[in-house]
Amino acid sequence: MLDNVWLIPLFPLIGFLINGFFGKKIKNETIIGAIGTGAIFCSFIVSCGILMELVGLSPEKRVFEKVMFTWIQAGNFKADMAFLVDPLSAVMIMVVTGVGTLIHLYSIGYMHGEEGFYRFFAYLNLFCMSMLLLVLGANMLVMFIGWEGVGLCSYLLIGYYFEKKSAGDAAKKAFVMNRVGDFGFLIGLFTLFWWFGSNANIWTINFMEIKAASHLLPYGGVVTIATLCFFVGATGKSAQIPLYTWLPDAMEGPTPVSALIHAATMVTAGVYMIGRMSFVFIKAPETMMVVAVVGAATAIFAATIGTAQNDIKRVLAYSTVSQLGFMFLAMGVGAFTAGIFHLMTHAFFKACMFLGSGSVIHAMHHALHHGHLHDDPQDMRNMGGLRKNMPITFITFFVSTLAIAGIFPFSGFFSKDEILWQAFSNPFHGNLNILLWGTGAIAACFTAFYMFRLVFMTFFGECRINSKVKDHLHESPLVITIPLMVLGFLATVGGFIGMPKVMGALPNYFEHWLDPVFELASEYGKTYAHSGAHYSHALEWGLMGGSICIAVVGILIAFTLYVKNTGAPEKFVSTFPALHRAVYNKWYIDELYDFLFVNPCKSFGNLLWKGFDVVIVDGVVNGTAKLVMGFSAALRGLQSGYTHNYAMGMALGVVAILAFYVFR
Amino acid sequence: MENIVIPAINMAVIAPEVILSLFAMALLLINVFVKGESKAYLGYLSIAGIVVTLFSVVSGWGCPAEGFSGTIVQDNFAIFFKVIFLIAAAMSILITDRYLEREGCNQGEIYPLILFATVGMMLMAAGTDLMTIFLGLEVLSVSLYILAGFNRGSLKSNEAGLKYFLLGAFSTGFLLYGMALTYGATGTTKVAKIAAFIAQAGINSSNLMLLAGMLLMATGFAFKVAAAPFHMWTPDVYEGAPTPMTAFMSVGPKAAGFAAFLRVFLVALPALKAEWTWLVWVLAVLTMTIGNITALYQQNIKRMLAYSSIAHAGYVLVGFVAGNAVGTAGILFYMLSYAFMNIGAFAIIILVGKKGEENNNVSDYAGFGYKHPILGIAMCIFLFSLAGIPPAAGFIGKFYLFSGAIQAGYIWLAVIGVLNSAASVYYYLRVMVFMYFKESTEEFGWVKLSPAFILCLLIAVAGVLIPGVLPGVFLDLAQKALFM
Amino acid sequence: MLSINAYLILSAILFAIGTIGVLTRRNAIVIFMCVEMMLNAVNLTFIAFSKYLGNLDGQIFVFFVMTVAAAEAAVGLALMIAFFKNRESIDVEDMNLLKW
Amino acid sequence: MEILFFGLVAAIAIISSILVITNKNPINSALSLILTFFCLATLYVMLEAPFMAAIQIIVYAGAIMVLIVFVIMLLNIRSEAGGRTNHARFLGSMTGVLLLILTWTVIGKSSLTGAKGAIDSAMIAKVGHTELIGKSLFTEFLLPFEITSVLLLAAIVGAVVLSKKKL
Amino acid sequence: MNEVILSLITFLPLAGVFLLLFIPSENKGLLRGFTLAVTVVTFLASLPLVTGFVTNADYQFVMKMPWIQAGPFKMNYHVGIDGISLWLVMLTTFIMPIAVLSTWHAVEEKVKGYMACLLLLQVGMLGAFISLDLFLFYIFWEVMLIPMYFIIGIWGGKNRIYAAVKFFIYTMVGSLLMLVALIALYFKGMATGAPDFSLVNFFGMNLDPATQTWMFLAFALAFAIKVPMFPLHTWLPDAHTEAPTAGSVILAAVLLKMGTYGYVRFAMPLFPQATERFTPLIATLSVIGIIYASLVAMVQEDVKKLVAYSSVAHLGFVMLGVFALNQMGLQGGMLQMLNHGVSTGALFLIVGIIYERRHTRLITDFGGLSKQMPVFATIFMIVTFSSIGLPGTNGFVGEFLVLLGAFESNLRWYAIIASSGVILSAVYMLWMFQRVMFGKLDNPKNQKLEDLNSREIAIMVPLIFLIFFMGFYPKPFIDKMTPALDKVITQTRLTKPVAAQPQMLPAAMPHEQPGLESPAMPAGQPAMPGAMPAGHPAMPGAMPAGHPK
Repeated sequence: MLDNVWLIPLFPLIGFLINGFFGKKIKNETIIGAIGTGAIFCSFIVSCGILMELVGLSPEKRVFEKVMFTWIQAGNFKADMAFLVDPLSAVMIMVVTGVGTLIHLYSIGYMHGEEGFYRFFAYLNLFCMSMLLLVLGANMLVMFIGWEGVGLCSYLLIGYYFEKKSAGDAAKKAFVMNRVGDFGFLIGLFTLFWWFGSNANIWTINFMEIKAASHLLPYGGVVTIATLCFFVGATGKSAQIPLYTWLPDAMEGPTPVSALIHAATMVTAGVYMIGRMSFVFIKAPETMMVVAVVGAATAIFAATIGTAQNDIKRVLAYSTVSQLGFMFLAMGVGAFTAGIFHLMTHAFFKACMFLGSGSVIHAMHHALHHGHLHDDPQDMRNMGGLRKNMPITFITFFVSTLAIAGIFPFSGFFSKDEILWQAFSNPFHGNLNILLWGTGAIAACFTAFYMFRLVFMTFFGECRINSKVKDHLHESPLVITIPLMVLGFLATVGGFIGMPKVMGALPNYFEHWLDPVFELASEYGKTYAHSGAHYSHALEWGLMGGSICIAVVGILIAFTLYVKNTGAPEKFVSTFPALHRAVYNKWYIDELYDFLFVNPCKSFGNLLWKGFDVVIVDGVVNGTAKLVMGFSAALRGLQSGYTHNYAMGMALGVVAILAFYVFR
Repeated sequence: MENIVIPAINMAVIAPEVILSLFAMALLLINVFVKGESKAYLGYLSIAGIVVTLFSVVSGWGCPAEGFSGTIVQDNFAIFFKVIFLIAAAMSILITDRYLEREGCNQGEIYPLILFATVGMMLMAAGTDLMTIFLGLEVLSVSLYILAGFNRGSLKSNEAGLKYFLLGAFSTGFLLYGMALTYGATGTTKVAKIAAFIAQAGINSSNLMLLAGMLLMATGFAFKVAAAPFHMWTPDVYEGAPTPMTAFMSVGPKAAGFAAFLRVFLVALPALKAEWTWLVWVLAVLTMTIGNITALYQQNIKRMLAYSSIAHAGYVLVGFVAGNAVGTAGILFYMLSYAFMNIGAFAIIILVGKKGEENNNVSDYAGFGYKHPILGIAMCIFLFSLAGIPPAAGFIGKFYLFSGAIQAGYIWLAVIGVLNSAASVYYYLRVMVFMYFKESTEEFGWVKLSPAFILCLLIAVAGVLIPGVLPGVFLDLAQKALFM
Repeated sequence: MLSINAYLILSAILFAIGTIGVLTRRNAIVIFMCVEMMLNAVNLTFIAFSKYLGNLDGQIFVFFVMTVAAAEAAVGLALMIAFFKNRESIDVEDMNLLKW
Repeated sequence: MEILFFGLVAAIAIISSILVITNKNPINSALSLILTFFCLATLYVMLEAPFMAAIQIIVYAGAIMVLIVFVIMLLNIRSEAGGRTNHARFLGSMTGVLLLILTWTVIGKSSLTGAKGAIDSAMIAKVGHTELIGKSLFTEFLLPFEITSVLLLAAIVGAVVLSKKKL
Repeated sequence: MNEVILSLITFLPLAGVFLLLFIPSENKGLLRGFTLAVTVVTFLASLPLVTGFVTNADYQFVMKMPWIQAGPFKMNYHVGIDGISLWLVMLTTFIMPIAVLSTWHAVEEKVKGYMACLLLLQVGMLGAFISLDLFLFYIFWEVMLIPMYFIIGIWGGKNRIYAAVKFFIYTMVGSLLMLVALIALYFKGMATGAPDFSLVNFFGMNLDPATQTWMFLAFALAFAIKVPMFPLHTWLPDAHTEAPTAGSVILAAVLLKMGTYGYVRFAMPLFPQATERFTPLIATLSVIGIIYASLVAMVQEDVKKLVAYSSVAHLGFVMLGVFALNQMGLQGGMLQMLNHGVSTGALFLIVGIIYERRHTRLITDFGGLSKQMPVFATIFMIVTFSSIGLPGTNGFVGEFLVLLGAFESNLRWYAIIASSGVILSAVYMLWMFQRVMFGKLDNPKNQKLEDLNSREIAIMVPLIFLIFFMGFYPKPFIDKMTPALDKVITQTRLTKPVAAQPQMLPAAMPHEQPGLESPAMPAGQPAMPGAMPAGHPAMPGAMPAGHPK
């Protein structure tokens, strides 16, 4: 089975090709949907087989590389088209194909009747292929194909409703910001490649080879530079400060896209990449610190914005950014397993929530359409009380919300708590630990608050929509609700595979599974870890309880403000208008970027074009021509037609020549 | 009283000149005695004469001989130039007849005059005595004055002839003065003896009289080849003269001027090379630059080609500066190819013209390339060759000239030369811009091809393309024609 | 004994005067006369040299120069007549149809 | 004595040549030029070139100048109206003066170096100038002499072409 | 047989031109068909080059015949290809049928002349690529100009005359100076025993630095204009904008490669020391070019101009890679040349396609075309992403290798700055794409646009195929060119004055040990910056004046 790993990306590719080339002719949505879903489902089956086979091997042997062909070979540089299967990528392919399958299925229902149905499925398949390439890539360059490939698909899917200007803008923004990240990725790659080559004469970009040679890497120095560059790549892809602004805008895409790409898979690529190269990152303490700080900062920053958004998907988007921040926090504190764990659970519950919101929007849209109203179907202020109309959606959404809020025993609790605990107890960042933990904890509180705000605004209270259309709000069809239920279930129980040791009820399967991957990293980490300070179990229990409390506090605030005392938010807004405006407008970061980068680039471009190119360069060229023409006119003037002048010229010529030779 | 002992007369040496002169005289007689409106037969007869002369010239190739007490010589150098003159004369004659008919000055004397001019040029090329050269030059000049003013009904032609005459006579004064001083400094007028005397007496550049003689001769020759600042007559005369004669003048006399210039300076005055090299350097730069730059502004195509011919003289002077085998061979080759391309271009100009108004403005060529595609292509070939763009002969010629300069170490001169070439492209392209890139505004009057024209154009095209693509044999001949 | 330089300088003076004449006069015939004067100045140089050097080449040259002068006179005057017929003038300032 | 005579002739020559270029009337110019030619002929005699002096008179004064005067009469050319601008005159004169200075310097600074020939006064006196010229002309310089025939023919043809009645 | 293939494919189009003259001008279909047939046959005839090419550094399919033998000059008709020119020849023969097809209906007037010009152009381009004789190369190099001049000038847009003349004179100035250097080189070579003008004679001549410097500058100028490098690029937007589609395609796909090819084939291996000396300058200009052109492209209002500026940026990458002077960089540069040929060629075709329909190229005149022209949109998008350099498309491989190569060489910082061009390219291309293809289809003129017809699809398909093929499997391309490029590298690095070093070192820098390592380094490994000063030749002033007066 392992040998057939190449099938995994192949199926979606086939699906893409069929739908892409013939989708328009097929027309039948069921067939198109079946092809798309079937393709990814086949991948899922293969992935399961691979996972099984991997489980059957002893932990040290769980690394397998499949070389397809040499892709680029130039000088010392060699990149094979090769796939790497190890526990980490196994987790990822499971997540990608699993969640992917569900979302494909969901899309059949959700995208029903859309004009570009086939196109959508083609893109979705293409995305899955790219994502699978990303996670399976055995070297940085294959990963980079996937890395940019998912960016492309994200571009295509965000711009799916290309007739909307905002969609086009968002798509472009997403791609460009990703590109900024890719720039970092490339430089990081170059640096690493160069360092190994010139210092150790190891010319490679293959992960396993780098891993084998990683003991040669120094701590800090060039590794810091390389890893920071990689991290820039990660911030681009995973929407971290400062490159996060594209993700909320990306909600212009259809909701399944948001679920798959902008929640479950693509945006976690940065986290995965750090995990993949943990043995390099750990050698750069400064980078680790930066990762942790950026992660924590993003977590709280995005959370604050999330509190003031009214668009249901936007809230989820900021929540995603925030949760990704958690993951990076985990990576930054050396808790790679926890980071990946959160990645997985987040995939479950966030996908579930996005799909749930999609279900809501679908219903709202339907209802509004019926009533010929032009209200925004995504605006939560129009919703309310939907739990009665859409029970399945509500339940799945609710459990997912509990999971993200970190309520025991939902999956999010385990992963998030692990992260917070690691942030507190990690041996790397000295005094920063408390700050990291504190930030994470507050962010968790905010998370609980705004998520429940969302739930309360959407599903509780009275329906604020026009009563005429209220009756048209229906639960979505099965094809939509089945994925919701599966994901809801996973969001509920998914955490048990990674139960903390202190609880001891179950072994931490997840950690054991990933241990071989991060073994080396933790080994390197030890060499510069501060005091092996051991924290008591009691403290761990205490913090665990504390984080639940924090979550509950957040929920309670939300409950108070949006269920009990619904007038309070307005009051709050009127008390602190500036703050609200700032938060509502996302702290004006987009405007800041426009001011700092976009507009200067444009005006500089204009200046260069109309100033430099046209005036100076062409000016010199045309000026030379003009000058010569001027000379021409002047010389022509000598040619007066008068014989005297000609004779004079000759005589003067003679005189000059003679004079030069006679008097020199 | 002693008897006059007539020295050995080697008639073979002057056979071409004699033949051509005889033909010219015969034509004069025929012209008087045979009446007829069309004088084309005279043209054909003179072509016949030229062909015969050509054979006579070519037969001397490779057998150097001296005649008339060293006043004239038959060497490959002279022969090569004579071939150029004959080609130029023949091609000009081919395009003369129709033109004269159109302009209404169809007088048969023009053909003998062209032949006389050709004789003069041949004497310039072959003369090894300053007197022979001077007289050859005068035969040429006197004929040319008349040819320039030949269309006596046309004020422009009168003016051209008169201007040419006055300025030519003026420059003759300087040339003569130079010859006189040279004679004074060396005691002889024979180029070989001058060189021998300078070498034997150890005269060097500190001898001001010789130096001044050299400089004044240089100005005289510079006038003939239209080098700046002695070029100013050229545009006016070329513009005013009957077009076929312009074609002839721009090629033959220029080549003859160079032939004499080269012979006097390279054979008689090599000792002063260090001196005249810099003079010629400056002349070359001035000539190229002034010619090209002024040409940029021209609207009248004849005038433009006149300036261009000044520029071409400049390029040739570059080869002169080099003074080495490559450069000199370059001059020979270049003059040969220049004959084809320039006369070819003028032939087209004649075709485009009408009586009275000759349609000589560049803008009159709008759409010409479409109305007459074949002529258009031919014109393009000539212009590209003039601009020095491969694979035309003009390119090879320039290549050789500049190579000579580079070989001799005059890199800057070569650089100035190529930059000039680049500038020149502009005005040649301008004609093509009108020919192809603009729509025609009016009809072209008089494109009536006669067999003579076709022949001339064919020769010109072949003469541009064959040496352009396969220059080897021509260059080889040019190399063999050097007297060093 | 009179130095040859005297002759040479006289001829230089005449040559210069001839040049000045060419440069300053407007009448084509006068200009031509001035050119003739220049040629004569050169002739004087030739003959002076010839005498000094003791060979006759210079004098032969003068002989030819005279011939040339004659030929030029014939042609030149013919040209002037032709021009005059059309333009009613032989003033060189009137020869300005061809320029630039 | 000789110097004095030379000085006199030279002075006349210079004055008459200046008159050539200053006289407004072309006829006067022509007459002055003839005077100059005579002076030159005198000098030729002084330089032991009597034959040259003779043809100077015959060809120049006799033929060429007559032709010129004839043409002047024919064309009925009046005096130059106004003449050139002072500016141009000045420039032209200065150029001529510069030229003179230069040639003078050249002559003054250089010693004559040319190869001496065998013909001295004695030989001229013995053989006769004309004979010497003739010999030279028909032996050594036969070819140039023949060329003059072509030259003159061309000139004649040219003159005829340009001025014959029927076009 | 092998010897004549190159001559065959080069002069086949010329024969085509002669036959074309006998086809009546009115029969446009036949004219087009015939030209297409000629180009296709040429392409087919060139296929044996790939199959018969043996992967080594030698010149292959060589044919050498005496041509001009006069005086000191011996020029031969000496043609042959190696891994460098092989692909450029193939690119040329491949692009030509596409170019012919691209203006099938766009050019309705003077079809005969147009087709003749295209074929002549092909002769010039192929000739320049296959020439192994410097003189022959120069001839073809110049010959190329003529048909292109007419193509732009006759069948071009509104401002065509200006563009054509500018194109011609710009190029002419550079190439004439190159001619001077070329001649000088020949004489230098003759002094050291070069028997003829063949290129191989002039490698490793050990010219003195001053001579090298000015010769290199002359060559570099000619090539830089052709490339075009900043700041000599201004002719390109004009020429591109005004040229008809086929002209733009050929200009972008092949003609610009002449410049970069010239560097690789001539300027660098001939003048190694000068190359080393000017590498920083050229790298700087390349990087400026990348950023500059990208910024300028961003604000263009005319699609074609935008693409033209993007060309400048792309070629900046090529130049950077080439001057990285290591395997990766050179291979990347070469590959990027091919990529640029394919993808920018395709972009110009695309622009041509919409121009043909709408007769405007202003971005603001479009918008929302995706809806009306989905096939077009797809193809456009693929090409756009190829141009951006998305992994999986050809653009990526080249760009990546270029940057990697530059990064591994002394040009590290240049590579880093250049990498930001990757971002900018995404910005301007996507912005353009968005404005043209996305949004509402609100311009009524656009609402009746027809999607691609089969001819247009037929011309795009091979390009799209190549985009992906070269993106996923560039190996055959790279493999075939590698030995030749290695040779270039050794030639260019050969003349570090190793002999001079021991004498200079003790006095100049007695303790600078790293300097000694540079010659000992394995080939392909970049010399460290620290190693430079020792190996660097003395400045020209210190050398005996080799400059002729």
